[in-house]
Amino acid sequence: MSLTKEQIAQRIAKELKDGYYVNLGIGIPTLVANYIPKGMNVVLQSENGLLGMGPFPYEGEEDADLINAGKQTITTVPGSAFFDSAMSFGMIRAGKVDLTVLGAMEVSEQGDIANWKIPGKMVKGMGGAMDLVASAKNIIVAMMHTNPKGESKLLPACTLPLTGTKCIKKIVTEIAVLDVTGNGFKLLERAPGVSVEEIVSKTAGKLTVEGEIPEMQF
Amino acid sequence: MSLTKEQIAQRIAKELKDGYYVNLGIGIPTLVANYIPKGMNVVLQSENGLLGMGPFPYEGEEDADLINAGKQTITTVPGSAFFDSAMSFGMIRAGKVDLTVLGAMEVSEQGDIANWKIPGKMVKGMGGAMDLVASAKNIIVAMMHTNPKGESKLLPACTLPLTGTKCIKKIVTEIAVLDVTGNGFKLLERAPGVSVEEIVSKTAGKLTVEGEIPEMQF
Amino acid sequence: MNKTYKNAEEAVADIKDGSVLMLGGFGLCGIPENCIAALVKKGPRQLTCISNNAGVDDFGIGLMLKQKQVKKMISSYVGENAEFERQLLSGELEVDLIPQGTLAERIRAGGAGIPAVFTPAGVGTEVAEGKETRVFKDKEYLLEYAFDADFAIVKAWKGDTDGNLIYKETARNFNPLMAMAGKVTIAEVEELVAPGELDPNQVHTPGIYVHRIFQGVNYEKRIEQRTVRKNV
Amino acid sequence: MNKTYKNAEEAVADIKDGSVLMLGGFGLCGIPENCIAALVKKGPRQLTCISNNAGVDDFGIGLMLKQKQVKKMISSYVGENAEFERQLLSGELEVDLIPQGTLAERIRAGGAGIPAVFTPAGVGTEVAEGKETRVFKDKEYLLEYAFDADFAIVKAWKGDTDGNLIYKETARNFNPLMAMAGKVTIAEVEELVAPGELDPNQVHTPGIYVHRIFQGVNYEKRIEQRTVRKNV
Repeated sequence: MSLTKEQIAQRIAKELKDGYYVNLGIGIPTLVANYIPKGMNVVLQSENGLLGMGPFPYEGEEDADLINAGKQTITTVPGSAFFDSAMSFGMIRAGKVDLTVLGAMEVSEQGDIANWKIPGKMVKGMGGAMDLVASAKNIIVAMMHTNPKGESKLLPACTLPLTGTKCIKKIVTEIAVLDVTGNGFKLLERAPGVSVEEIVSKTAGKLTVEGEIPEMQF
Repeated sequence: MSLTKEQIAQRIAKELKDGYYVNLGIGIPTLVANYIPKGMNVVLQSENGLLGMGPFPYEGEEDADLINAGKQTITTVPGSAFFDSAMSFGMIRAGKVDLTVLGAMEVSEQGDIANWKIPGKMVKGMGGAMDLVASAKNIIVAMMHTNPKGESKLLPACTLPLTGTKCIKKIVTEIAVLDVTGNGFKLLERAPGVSVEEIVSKTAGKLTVEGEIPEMQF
Repeated sequence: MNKTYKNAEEAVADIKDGSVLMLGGFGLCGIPENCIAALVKKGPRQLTCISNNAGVDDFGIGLMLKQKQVKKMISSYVGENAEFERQLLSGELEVDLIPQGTLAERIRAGGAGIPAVFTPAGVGTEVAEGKETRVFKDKEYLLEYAFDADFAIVKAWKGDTDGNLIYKETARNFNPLMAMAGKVTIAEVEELVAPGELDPNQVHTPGIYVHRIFQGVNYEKRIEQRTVRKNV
Repeated sequence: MNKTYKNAEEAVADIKDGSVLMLGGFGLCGIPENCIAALVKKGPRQLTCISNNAGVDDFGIGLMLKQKQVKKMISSYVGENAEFERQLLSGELEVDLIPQGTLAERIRAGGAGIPAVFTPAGVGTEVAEGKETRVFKDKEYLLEYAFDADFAIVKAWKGDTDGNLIYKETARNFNPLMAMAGKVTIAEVEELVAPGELDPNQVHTPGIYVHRIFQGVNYEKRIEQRTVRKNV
């Protein structure tokens, strides 16, 4: 059975480690914050200038001066710090952020990612995505395995304009967890009840399946 | 009669304008702060990270965390701000400082300056001098007209290792005020009682003397 | 040295057709609301606006777009604005999209007297087209040039009449960088105080960068995405 | 995530012979006194020290020089130190003198993931020898490379156990830049507090840059040039 978006986030949360500084993109990645294990100290970076992002504010406590990179009202946690956009991307560029989670339209078997532009459609801009993928040492993509037309989003090569090249290390979709290796995608885990055959059929890029593929544990 | 060091500083202070941000080097330049006209708002920048430098502290009020670029204990004035060394030299480099006053061992008729190194002697380092001369739009050199051996410090070309090239616009010595033009030094004023002949004899670089040269006014 | 202006109208009075502006803010957070309103009223056209975003249809830079005052936007993300899309598709508006971190660094470079820096964002993408690349320690980078502007227009929380500024929370964003990079920097603040009232240790933008300052009025501070959790 | 260390000895315990260190401070102002004392006690040698100055004979980095722990100094000004001069003239010590603003910018670049920048300082001087130059808008610049370090050792006024730092007055200087640029950053603070006790709006160095932090003891804070005016 395919994972829900919440379950994808929950699975990604298992990659967190104590002391990690993490940047979560808009969409499914944002949900990862809800599954940080109790007692684990994970600090969320918001690239508009905050370390130590907390949950949404209670009704009536929204502060227009306190938003995240998705322009949502948020709160801070004890030990937070504000800074300007140059310092924010400086820490991203210098590899100080331990884990970056973002969405994608396509990922290639080389680890290239496309997630900012669809030819013929209004271009909204790349925001901070190109900076993140160009510098982060540890990037997990959270996305659906196929697009709304049912076509695989894990491709031999991206067809859409690239956001970055050879940068994605791991992908979590509603049916699988995969690494991106020097030799294409490698299947690590499958969603409970989802067959290896289904994953193979929905993966257009080169996919390695070695031995027994375990079901994801939550 | 030659000017005292205090009088050189006093003459340079006449170049100040209301609202100027000014960086004063070590030595005679530091004394300029004592002659800022009453009611004129001049903000002193200290390149170790302060805008709004005040006078020395009263005895017993020295603060080890509050020094100027000469490592002297100082105070602040209302409206001051502290910042790091990158921002400090950023504002210098971006031309935000209106006037820089510094000492020199030699100045050439091209506006080159040498003030950091004497071959054969211990090299102490250039500190911030090279940054200042490379970027300041308005630099005045405060120095003696001749060295202790009586040799002119205003030369056709510097003999010592350079601090910067084609950057000095004005020189105030104990006997003269001179501009550095595209055509060598130009005599503007002479110290009270000092003859044009004396200045000419003590200036080794090309010197233009046009018309009556007035005495400095204090 | 009088940097204090009465209001936004006075502070932007000499902004002319064809000026290059930087406008602080991220989304609608920390934007110079008063100056934007004054620019809409005054009406200079053919403006180039360097700003991370382009506002929404009826707020922020969107108000200037609606009046067709903007010739070119230099931004990282412009997705919240239908009028923007219309003008872009019709060819009335140019847009230069720049990765957000590169945009920040290019503005910071302009404010720090650094003409160009090398950054990795966009290598191997269309952003790299036509740009000089260089490899340092086995990684490829793009040569990116500094930005400056005729006027940098920023919004701060508190300021003093010497131009020292303190920003609040994430309303800081691009504001301190742009303040450094303006040939003329105009700051609007929620609270304008006398020199000495701000702690010099806490100043984010030293006054040397600010040429004009005034206390703004009637801040709306519109929230783009109001997200809350239920009261327990 | 435990960044808190008991003391300087513990914090510098893995600094080995041949390490590249950055040490914060300007003159003797804002130097990591506790860590320097611990390094003198522990005794690693063949160190490369990036620091604006080299201390004085009996304080600051001068203490490490006296013990011949330093192979190379990278500084802008080293004039306050007779032992330094002796070792330099005898060839025991290397020194790389760098304009102060370029030094600051190269460290900041290292901490911001920028591999190289163009700066004007030193053009036409011996500092430019062997360096790539380029003209931007009719002005010549030098290509300067980023610095990083195995360990950046900084001193702050206040810090929290998450590593957030606030510096005091001109003791800030190179400290925040070096904090950004260390592969491992060690911060000693005068007062160590719990997360939440520092105003997040006033933090100078966000905790992400700091790997180890401890509350220092017995700060001497020696004054290099005690200058005063007479009490009226």
